[in-house]
Amino acid sequence: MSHDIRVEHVSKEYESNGKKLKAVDDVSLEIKDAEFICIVGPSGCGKSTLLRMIAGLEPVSGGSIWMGDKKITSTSPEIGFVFQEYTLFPWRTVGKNVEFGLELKKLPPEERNKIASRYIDMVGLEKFRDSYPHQLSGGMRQRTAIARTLAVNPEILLMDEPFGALDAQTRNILQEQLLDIWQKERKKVLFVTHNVDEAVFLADRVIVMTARPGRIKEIISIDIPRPRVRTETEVNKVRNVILKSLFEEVQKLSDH
Amino acid sequence: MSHDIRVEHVSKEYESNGKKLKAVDDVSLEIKDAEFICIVGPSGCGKSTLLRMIAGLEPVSGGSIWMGDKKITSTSPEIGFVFQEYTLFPWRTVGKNVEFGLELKKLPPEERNKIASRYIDMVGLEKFRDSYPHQLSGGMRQRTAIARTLAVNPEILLMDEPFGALDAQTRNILQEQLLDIWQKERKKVLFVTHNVDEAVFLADRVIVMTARPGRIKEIISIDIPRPRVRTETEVNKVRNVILKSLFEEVQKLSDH
Amino acid sequence: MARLSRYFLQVSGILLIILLWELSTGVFHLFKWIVLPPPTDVFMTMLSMALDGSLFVNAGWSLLRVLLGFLVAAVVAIPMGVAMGWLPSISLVFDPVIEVIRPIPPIAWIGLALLWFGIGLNSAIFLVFIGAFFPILLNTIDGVRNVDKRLIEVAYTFGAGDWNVLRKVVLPAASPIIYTGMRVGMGIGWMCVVAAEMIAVKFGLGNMILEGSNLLQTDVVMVGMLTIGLMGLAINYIFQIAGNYIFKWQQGISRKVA
Amino acid sequence: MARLSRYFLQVSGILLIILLWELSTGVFHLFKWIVLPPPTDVFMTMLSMALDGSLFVNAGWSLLRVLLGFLVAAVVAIPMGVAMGWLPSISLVFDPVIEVIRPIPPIAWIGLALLWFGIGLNSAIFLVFIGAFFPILLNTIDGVRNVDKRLIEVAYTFGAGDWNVLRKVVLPAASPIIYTGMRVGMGIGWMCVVAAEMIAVKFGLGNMILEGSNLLQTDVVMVGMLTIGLMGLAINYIFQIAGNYIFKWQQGISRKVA
Amino acid sequence: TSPSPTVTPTSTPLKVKDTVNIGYLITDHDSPFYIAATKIDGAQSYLEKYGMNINITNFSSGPEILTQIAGGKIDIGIAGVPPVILAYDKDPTVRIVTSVHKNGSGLFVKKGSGLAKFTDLKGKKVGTPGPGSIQDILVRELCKSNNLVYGTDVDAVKLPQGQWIGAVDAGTVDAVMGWEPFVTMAEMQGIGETILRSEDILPGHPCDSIVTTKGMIEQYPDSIKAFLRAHRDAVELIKNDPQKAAQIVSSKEWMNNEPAVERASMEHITFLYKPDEEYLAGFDRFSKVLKEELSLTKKVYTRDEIFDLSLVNGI
Ligand SMILES: Nc1ncnc2c1ncn2[C@@H]1O[C@H](COP(=O)(O)OP(=O)(O)OP(=O)(O)O)[C@@H](O)[C@H]1O
Ligand SMILES: Nc1ncnc2c1ncn2[C@@H]1O[C@H](COP(=O)(O)OP(=O)(O)OP(=O)(O)O)[C@@H](O)[C@H]1O
Ligand SMILES: [Mg+2]
Ligand SMILES: [Mg+2]
Repeated sequence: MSHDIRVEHVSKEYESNGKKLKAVDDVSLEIKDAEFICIVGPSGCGKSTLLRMIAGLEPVSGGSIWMGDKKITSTSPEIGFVFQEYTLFPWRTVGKNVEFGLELKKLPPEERNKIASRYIDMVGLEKFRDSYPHQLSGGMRQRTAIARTLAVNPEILLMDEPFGALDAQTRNILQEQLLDIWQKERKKVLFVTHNVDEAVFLADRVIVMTARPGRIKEIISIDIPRPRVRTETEVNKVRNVILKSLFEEVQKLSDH
Repeated sequence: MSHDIRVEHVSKEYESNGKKLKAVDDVSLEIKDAEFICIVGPSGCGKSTLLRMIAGLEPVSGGSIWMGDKKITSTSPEIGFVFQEYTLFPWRTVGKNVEFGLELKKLPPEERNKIASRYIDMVGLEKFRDSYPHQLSGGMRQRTAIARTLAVNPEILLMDEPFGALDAQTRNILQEQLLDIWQKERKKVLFVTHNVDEAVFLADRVIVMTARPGRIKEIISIDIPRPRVRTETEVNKVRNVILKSLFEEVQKLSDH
Repeated sequence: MARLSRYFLQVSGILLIILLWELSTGVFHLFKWIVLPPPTDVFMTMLSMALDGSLFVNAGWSLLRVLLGFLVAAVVAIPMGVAMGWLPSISLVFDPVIEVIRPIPPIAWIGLALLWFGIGLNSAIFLVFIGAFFPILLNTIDGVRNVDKRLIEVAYTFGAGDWNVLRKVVLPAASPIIYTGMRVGMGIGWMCVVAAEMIAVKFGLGNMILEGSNLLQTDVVMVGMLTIGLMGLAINYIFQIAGNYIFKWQQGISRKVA
Repeated sequence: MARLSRYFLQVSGILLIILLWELSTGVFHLFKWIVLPPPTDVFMTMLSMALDGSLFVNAGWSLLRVLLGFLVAAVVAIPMGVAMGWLPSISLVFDPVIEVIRPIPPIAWIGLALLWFGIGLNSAIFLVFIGAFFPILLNTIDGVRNVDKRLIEVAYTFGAGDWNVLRKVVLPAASPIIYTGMRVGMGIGWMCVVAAEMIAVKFGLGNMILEGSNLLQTDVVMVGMLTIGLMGLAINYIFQIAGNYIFKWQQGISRKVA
Repeated sequence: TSPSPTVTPTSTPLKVKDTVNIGYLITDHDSPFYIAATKIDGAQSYLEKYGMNINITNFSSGPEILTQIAGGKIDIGIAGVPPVILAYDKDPTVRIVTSVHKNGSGLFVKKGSGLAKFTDLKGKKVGTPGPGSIQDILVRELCKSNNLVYGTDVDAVKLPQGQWIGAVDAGTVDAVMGWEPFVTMAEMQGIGETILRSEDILPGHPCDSIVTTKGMIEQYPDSIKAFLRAHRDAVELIKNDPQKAAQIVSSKEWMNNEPAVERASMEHITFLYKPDEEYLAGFDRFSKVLKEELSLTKKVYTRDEIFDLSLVNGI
């Protein structure tokens, strides 16, 4: 089944107050099955915009995006999205949140229940199934959001700085759990982060984007076997390569 | 002038819902003139509580805290505090925020103006003197908060994760600016952070605290001359030492 | 001990007022009975009206009228508010009409209400409706418009259509604000029913006050006011308790109870 | 083009209603004049009352009464609210009293207001006071209680005493919420002045409605209602504009203008 | 505001209040007061002539005026006899100092409704100003004399005067027992049809009176006297020049309606500046009804308790 995602010469222009603003410029990219790709880039370079276009939340201005041989023009449960902010439905318990996408698929209650259980177990929240989001810590909320997205069995997981609002310790723990889940489910993942350490810890390939308008500056493959140790020399080497590349772009921004 | 800060066998117990909770246990510590000390420790270990006691915002349960030969029992402009969250007064412009402490000291307007100008220049916000906080970025807000605290010329600067809410790039820039200011003003600084990189980049000494109840686990002196380069091997070595020490404590937490 | 003094403080205000009232009327006769009867008289009247049942009959009528008017207001205002909040063009058409009608106090409608709906139940219901309608409508519009855009996007990423987004995201997300509008609307409706009952209606607390006032029975007037106050308090309390239960998923509201 | 159709939508609602009204009265005579006079008659009456100045005299009196009552309410409620918000023990004493008195609709006070304050200005002011007092009081208490604790701590770290914290932190921080209370209070006060003027008062829009209604001049009644509506709109608008200016440091409010 | 020389010269200083507060209703029952307060043909009003400086307030019901008199905010009021009795029951300082008129109410139905006599109203709704009012008592009397049960056979509904004609027209009530000039107005507007006038029910029943307090009488007898003199002159004018009287009453300042309506309406009102025996007997009757039938008072009050005619007898 060739459900690879192909982004072909995609660009995006916003217009606000009559002024045009090029957010993304001629980005091409391919994501293969079970591949974990991270995107890093200076703030405002169009990372979120790119993800939103792939999700079908935002139309492209040029180019096209494909899933297998189907062009992506609107949102669909095939493409899962995990946002940075806490986006659980506050009036639904953990269990009901995870069932949300399944309800839309009109699955019968027992089946919804079964599938939800599986993913709630996977993210380790069995005991909190009947808790409301406001009763959870930040990390638990993001785990619920991930379970909710996984439950509809999407082809790809788009993650926009999903751990950005968490503290360092929680963040490390969630990174490990995400890798665990990814290895079990073999999903494609496209993961945006500000944190180079995070990218190095997670990705098969790291895409560095240029300052606005966002173009792909460099793609760095990381062959270090997992589990990676954050303090290892080899990890640090890759980290420094990416940091340097990124630093150049941030410099550009402040030169402006 | 011996205005060193001495924390002597300080402990703190909270009582909530009838249950006692020991937050800080027998902490002793000395901060000398122009010393930059960072505190790291697992979440909830009592770092903020310690700072609040030194600031006089919270009474100690045991032990005592001294500034020179004066016991600290209440807040005073001698002890400056910079909080993690944005704590500017939203109804005051940058200029008026920086003048706040000076108004309380009943300085005449011209003098307030002169002193405020000096610190606003120092944090590079000349052009934003008449802006309201909501018109500033997160980084600019924290710079204003620092200027506001420096303006009353305190003996010591207590900083509780002052850059915790900023993104990585802004954070790096502010760290450098803080060091700059510190070198000019030669203040004592006690700086709490979650971010080990930050601690290594900034501190003369790094204090690692144990999981709750917070005790001092280890004090690591860093003699690397400034400006330090984040990717340097020696920096990385210290970083790894601290990370390891911290990791043990976080482990303890999850074992509970 | 601290607890006891807390209770003491809580009743001290009310006791003090009753004491001053009794002293200035029953004891020192600073006011004529007709201007301010002593509290003992008011309580005795209240007791006798409770015993002969007339207080409950009147209170029951007021309650019935307010509930009916409130129900009509909610049934009209909520769907209208959802439509106006969700579809900007509908909002454009109705906004100016609402802006002009809204500030007219419900009391000013009494004359027309009588002409249009006659005496009795219908005009009282209309008045309550007018009073309760706008808070419910405006809060519904507000609630629907301010639903977190990200939650709506989340639903879209799961392939939800507009109808499901409305039903499963917008309505639940807006519900606490709509509920607040209903609570405010109920309060205003309660105010309006009193006004309506002062004109051309038999029974009801407003009528009781008016007749008391026509017959120069100031004690009856004060019993009426007191009953209205206590019932208003009770209604608000019920709304709050129910709201805390229904919206227990909402941190903000459930915190307020404590 | 999009702009034009926007304007068109905005007036279409009002035009439609006026058209239906004119058709059902002036053209098809579905209603008796006394029940619903045609809009043309209402507008002519309005014009003639504006030209002979009587409309402005009445509106002026209503405005004067509402402003005085509102002022008294603000002057009493704000300091009281600050004290209650800041000192829990004061709040404990007064809370129960307020809880019982608050739900009594201002209209229910009319009888006693007349007895206590006599006819004319004073009792109208009292009624406006009763109406405006509670929203201002409750918002002040709320505003003071919910001042961001961290801002207060910041002030303490600069060595501020309680008085300075109150003056330089609590009051400015609470001011937008107090202002909202004042806006709401003004709206309710406007409602009360109409009720007050319906009883034993010379001049004023409420009196104009009452007299129109007593003399079966439905057109005058509707002119009165319309004027009240438009003036209420204007007052609210002025409050909003002024608030946006005064609280331009507040992101929330200034956003709402756009 | 020095007293005018027409007042009896006396060596003792006059007991006059600087400004006398007057409460009245919007009905031509109060015609004598309207006339006394009007500058006729640009000259002084009668009240001015007798040296009175007044401040007037209109109310929408008699009890409101009585409440204000008892509360001391109104010095002299014009109100129906029953509310005065009710007020006296709570506050025995109120006093009637003279009469204003007899009769002046009527029962009207919608024109063409086919309702012709009171018994046709069985099972129907009748609007009145409210329990305890003269009009309410009239309906009770009618029920009694027609063997109908008040409240069951005939449903009496409280209705403010502004709604009377509209309510009959719209059919929200079948009839209204109200005061003039609304009975006549309903007729002349082609909406109503009068089936009974109060003089046909309780002939010569008292209606409005001039009310003040014992304190006023003792403190400012000369103010009351001045008011009574002006009242007397106004009643004389109504008798002598009804055309002129109707014109004043229908002016914009007072009833704001057609002089023809007032001319017709005032025909049904018997004004008298001093109560006669019929008026006083009617008072005794109302006092009895209020206690014995309606249980609204503690006892049956006598005319000697409530009336103080010493001043009107002395003018
Ligand atoms: N709806 C919009 N209308 C106009 N401009 C937009 C819109 N959304 C984003 N932009 C602009 O497009 C550019 C790219 O934004 P985007 O959010 O994709 O950046 P990003 O790389 O995700 O940044 P960050 O790291 O801060 O999240 C920015 O300059 C932003 O201001
Ligand atoms: N006012 C209080 N009442 C009761 N317990 C408190 C109070 N303040 C803090 N605590 C508890 O004291 C402990 C230490 O809290 P503190 O905020 O000092 O930790 P911290 O090290 O600053 O944590 P973090 O890194 O998350 O900021 C925590 O368990 C906390 O729950
Ligand atoms: Mg982004
Ligand atoms: Mg902390």
